[in-house]
Amino acid sequence: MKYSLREQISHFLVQYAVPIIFVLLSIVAIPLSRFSTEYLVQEMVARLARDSFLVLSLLIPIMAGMGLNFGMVLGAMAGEIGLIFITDWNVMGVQGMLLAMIISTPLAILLGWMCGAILNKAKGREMVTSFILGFFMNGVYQLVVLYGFGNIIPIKNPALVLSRGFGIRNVTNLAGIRHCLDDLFSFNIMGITIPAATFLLIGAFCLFITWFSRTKLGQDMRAVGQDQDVAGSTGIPVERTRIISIVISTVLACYGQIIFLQNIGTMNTYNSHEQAGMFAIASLLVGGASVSRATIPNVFLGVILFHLMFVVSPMAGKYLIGEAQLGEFFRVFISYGVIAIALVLYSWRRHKERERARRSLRGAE
Amino acid sequence: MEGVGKSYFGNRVLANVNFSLKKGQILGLVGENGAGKSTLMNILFGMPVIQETGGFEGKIYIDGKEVSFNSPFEALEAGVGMVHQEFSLIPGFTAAENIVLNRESTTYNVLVEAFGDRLRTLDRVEIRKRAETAIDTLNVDLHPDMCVSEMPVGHKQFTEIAREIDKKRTRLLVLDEPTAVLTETEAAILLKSMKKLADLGISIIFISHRLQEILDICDTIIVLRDGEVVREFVPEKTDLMSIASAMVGRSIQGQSQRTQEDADRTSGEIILRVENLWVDMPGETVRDVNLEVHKGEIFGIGGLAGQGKLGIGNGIMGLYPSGGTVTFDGDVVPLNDPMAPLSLGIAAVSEDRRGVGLLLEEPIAWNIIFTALQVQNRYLRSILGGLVRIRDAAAIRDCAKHYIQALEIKCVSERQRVVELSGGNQQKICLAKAFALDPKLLFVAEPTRGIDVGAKKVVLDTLREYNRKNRATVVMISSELEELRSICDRIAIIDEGRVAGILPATAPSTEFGLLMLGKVQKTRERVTA
Amino acid sequence: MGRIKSFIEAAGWPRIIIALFLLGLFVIAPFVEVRVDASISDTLVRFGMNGVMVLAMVPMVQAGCGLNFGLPLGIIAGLLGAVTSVELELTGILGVLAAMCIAIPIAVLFGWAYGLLLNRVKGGEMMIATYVGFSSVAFMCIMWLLLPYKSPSMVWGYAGTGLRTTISVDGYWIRAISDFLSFQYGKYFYFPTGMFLFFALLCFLMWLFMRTKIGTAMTTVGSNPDYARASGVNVDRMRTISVILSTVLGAVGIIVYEQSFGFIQLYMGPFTMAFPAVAAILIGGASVNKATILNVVIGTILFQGILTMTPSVINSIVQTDMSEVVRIVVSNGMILYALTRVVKVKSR
Amino acid sequence: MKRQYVIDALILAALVAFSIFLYHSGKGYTLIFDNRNITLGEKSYKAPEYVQVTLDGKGRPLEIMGGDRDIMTVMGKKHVLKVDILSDDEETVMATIERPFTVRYDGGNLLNIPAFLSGDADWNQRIELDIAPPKEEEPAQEAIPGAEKPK
Repeated sequence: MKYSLREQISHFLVQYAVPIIFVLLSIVAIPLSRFSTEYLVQEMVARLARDSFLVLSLLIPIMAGMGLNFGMVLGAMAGEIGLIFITDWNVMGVQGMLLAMIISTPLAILLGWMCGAILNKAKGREMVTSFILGFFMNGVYQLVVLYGFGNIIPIKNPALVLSRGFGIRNVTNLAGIRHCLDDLFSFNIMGITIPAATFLLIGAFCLFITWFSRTKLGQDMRAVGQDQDVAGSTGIPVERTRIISIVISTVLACYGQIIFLQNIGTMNTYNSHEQAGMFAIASLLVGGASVSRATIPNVFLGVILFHLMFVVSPMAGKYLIGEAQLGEFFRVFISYGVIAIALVLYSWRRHKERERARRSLRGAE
Repeated sequence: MEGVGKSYFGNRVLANVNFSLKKGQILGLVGENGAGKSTLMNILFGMPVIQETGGFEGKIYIDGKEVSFNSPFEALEAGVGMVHQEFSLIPGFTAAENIVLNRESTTYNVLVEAFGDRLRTLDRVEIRKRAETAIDTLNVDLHPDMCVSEMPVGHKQFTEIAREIDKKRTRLLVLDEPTAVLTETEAAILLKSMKKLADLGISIIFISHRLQEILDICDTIIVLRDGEVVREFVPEKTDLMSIASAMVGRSIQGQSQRTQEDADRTSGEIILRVENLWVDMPGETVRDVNLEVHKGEIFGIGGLAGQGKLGIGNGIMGLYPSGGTVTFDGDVVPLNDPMAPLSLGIAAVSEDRRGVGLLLEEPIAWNIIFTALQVQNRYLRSILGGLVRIRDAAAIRDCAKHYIQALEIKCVSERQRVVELSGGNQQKICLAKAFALDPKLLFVAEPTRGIDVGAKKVVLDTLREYNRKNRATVVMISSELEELRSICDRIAIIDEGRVAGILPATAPSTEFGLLMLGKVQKTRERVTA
Repeated sequence: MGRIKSFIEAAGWPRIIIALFLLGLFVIAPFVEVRVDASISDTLVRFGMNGVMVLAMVPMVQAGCGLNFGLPLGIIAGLLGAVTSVELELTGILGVLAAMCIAIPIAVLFGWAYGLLLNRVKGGEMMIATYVGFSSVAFMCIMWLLLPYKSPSMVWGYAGTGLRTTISVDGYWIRAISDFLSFQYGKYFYFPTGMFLFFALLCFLMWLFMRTKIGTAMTTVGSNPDYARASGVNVDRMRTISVILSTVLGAVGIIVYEQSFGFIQLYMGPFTMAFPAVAAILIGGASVNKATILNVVIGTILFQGILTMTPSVINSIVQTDMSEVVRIVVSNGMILYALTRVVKVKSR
Repeated sequence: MKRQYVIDALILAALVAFSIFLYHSGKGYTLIFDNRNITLGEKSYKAPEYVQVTLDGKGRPLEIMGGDRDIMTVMGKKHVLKVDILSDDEETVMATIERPFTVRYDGGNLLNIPAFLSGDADWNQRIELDIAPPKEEEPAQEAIPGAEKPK
């Protein structure tokens, strides 16, 4: 089917409304913030390395039609538990990071399986359920980390434990693995440090996703994502496929969180994971993805645009109105607003499509 | 391969159906809605609904071996393929991807060793090749890389059939009304492909309402009526008329229930006039309907499923987008506003009992009075000195009790939730809801669908009695012609969204049959012209 | 045995466990030197504070719009009313009434717009409501900084502009409703009669409303929108009314909460306030599409009871503050339970 | 199917082995180089005036005066220690001793340079580290105000 240029442009504008708004906002805000270009580029490179993996972990459930996986915080929690252990054992460097990944994988698989099973019970409202599940598991995580660690699960390193003798401190210092991956091999271009190892890992993962979508399992997931009943009637195990997609997402989110935290170097024991989910989802949506369709370019575009806004807005607010806090609130508003708008657009579009589908049933004449 | 033989003995919905089909032959299966075609096919295809409702009687043989499928997958294994009326396609996939869905060609990669076969890589080239082969077999013009969501409906149908062909085992193919959604040219292509398939040795069971098609391509034709095989034809030795009469023609004594009193009835002035009505109801499109209903009569609307008879009632009641002119008792009825016909005194009993007709989770009383409360502000009482009006619980209870008694609704109390009742009793509640409005005109759609024989009689008697006692006009819409003929004064037959003709109920059933199959006449006209 | 079983099935395991847990807490309390009378008084006060906000869930649930995670929208309207009332230096019952009078029109406006939005996204209400709530709170953070309020008791001292995070209503209308006919029994037991009367009044009005023609239509819309439409009900209008009602109750609810609590919490204060209200009504026996006033009363007592008792009792036993964790697990666990219950999917 | 299980088990085993390797090679140890006079059993060793300590031939060497000590964190147990004894003017290397060694204790290891130079087996001793709990520093990441768990 051929579309006129006009239609194509309007289609493009609708499809990429969110990224376009962000680009425009950035164009206004960057000069206001008075940041140097080098600083911003360096920040963006660092943040791209830090956040991309987390955002990528969201792609597979979208493929399987389960929407934005707010349950990725479960994976982040698993990763943090792994990090607590290696910090306690004082395993350092890349070895420490890999070890943290390995020991948190079974936990992530378990949590992912649970999450998938619960979401299968709440078909049609996966997102709100996984969202609440994230909060719920946060409670369980607190129970384990704040009361279990040092009590039931032995922790030797006193630097980790609260002064009362059990429970992990609010802030866990990850000095041992700080930047271990980023600095594995990195180089400078025009004064900008590029953490090549991290980018290699992210690149490998992108290849994995592309390859995965060409496997039988990937094909099944896309089928399940588009029409569960049809997929089921041809013999694809729908529920199992959905669970697998969530498990993969959870495990990847777990790795993503470990990569994220090795860059940060300190871990906000009880908050890091919640922000991980929220930032990742907002980034993906800013990149032009929707609840039902997301691609790898969406991820990178989204991370850059979202974080650009994030870095720039407080300073822009400060110089514009003399109130840094204003910019800070503005970016909070943006983060939530983007998710809200994306969800509204998605529901609305689905509504429209349903109507159109109905009309197409009208018969041949 | 020896002849595919199948015999099968059932009762109630299907009784003692026997037929056999040889390799490479096409069997035409015709019958009215509810004649048992779907049930028969469900049994053949091992649909779970058959097992859940207690299995079936009789035996099925394929290649001389007795088979009994517990699930559609077993049927597929045995080489029985089925193309349903509703498409089973993934919209975002291409034709090729849909054709090989869940039977994709894959190649080995090393990760399979660790994670199992689901991680095998898709072999796109091979998939395309298979799709092309299947499409070539069908001999249709269908591009394998075309996305299903962008296909015209005919191509979707071809994709479905191509999928069945691609299953190497398929030896018996069931096509359930494949031509209903196709244009003339597409249908012609499909028929040609079917012939070709038959030549390749695949047996086909072809279900259709377009009798000309059946006559054109089938080797044998079986007519089902009320769950029994009434006639078996060979196309060369028959014509449309005899098939049509076999389909609808219950023997003449079907009218014996009509009494002398019925014959003497005179109808009053016109109460409802429908002009150029169109209704956009999915699956039941009304294109251009003109009707006049007289005061005090029972007016029947019949026709095959999907021809638009249900759309008329729903359109006038404002439930689907519609246009045209509807005049009721001298007033023009505004369309697309459900409140308007209700406040003019038109009520309706919906064919979608559980979806539209009832509040399943609410008590009986509430179901009965709600519409009257909303439309006519009844069952309300003033409190706080007339400031607010709230529900009058006592009046509601009395009203509900009255109808429970009058319509013999079997229930524990008027507070029982409707979901707990049987289909027949639920239907009575729908009627009570309409009666509570005291309508001057009542639309009743498919009042006896899905309820048992005893309840059917009660429902029909109630309608008749209501018509006689209250001098209310009733428009009854039903797929069951005999039912219409037993209670209505005049019957309109709808075909392709238009009125094919209006006959008195006493007209012979073959005439109704011909009207229902009006499409056939047109086809023949075209052929002769 | 059969009756017990059917009772458990009707009430659902989580509710039974929560009720037994609360009962257990009250039984243990005296043994660990927690004063029962003080606890009961606390529970009652918190019940009164939160009741109205829980009641705000009822209309939307009944109209089939799901749980109102967008409650912060109503709360913001209430906050605007409260702040304006303080700005006008109104005190006592007059101050509270003024706050409500200002808040209600704002809430109606918000609710109307919010309702229009929700009508366009049928089926995805809950998630969107959550994020609409979140982003409106974030947006108001900007507004609290910019709005031209001047009262020295509310703005930041050093800058002279921008509202403070927490504003005390002491000296304006602290406990203006609560103290109406309230009484003190002994040292520890305080009974906020006024707040209860007010809550009871609202409950009665809600009860009444649900029995009017509109209320009946609303319930029907929630129960089966197609049936309602076929009976001449304007489905979208009913949904909008329910959202407006819910938002208005949210606004009134937060004012009741503040006058008892003594502080107006701005900025991120209302951010998560929807969750306890949602959890409370679910604990009270409501489902995602059915809720009664009885659910509200029972749920609020149970939930607030647990929130009051866990810190005091559990802390005395294990010498650790576990109330936070218990709260998170109980409230979110309850919401999760309700979401995974099988609800019939209505054909559209 | 059976084959897959075997392979899965093998992969699992490989992962476990790899973890053990990671644990050993990545575990961090605190080494305290102690350039002081020491008496071990019968023998006494005298600290040189000035030494340069290089571990595994990497990084900037530690320069330790007599009677002083310095601290270093290393990963893994096996290392090569190179000690250059420098002249007073801190320029001429008077002697170089290079020897592989294995870290003996978890936590703190007190490494006595004079004993090492003389080849005494007891040069690596255990030491209790007095690690002060770190200050509760603010994490470097941006926090969204109020993005905490629901109340």
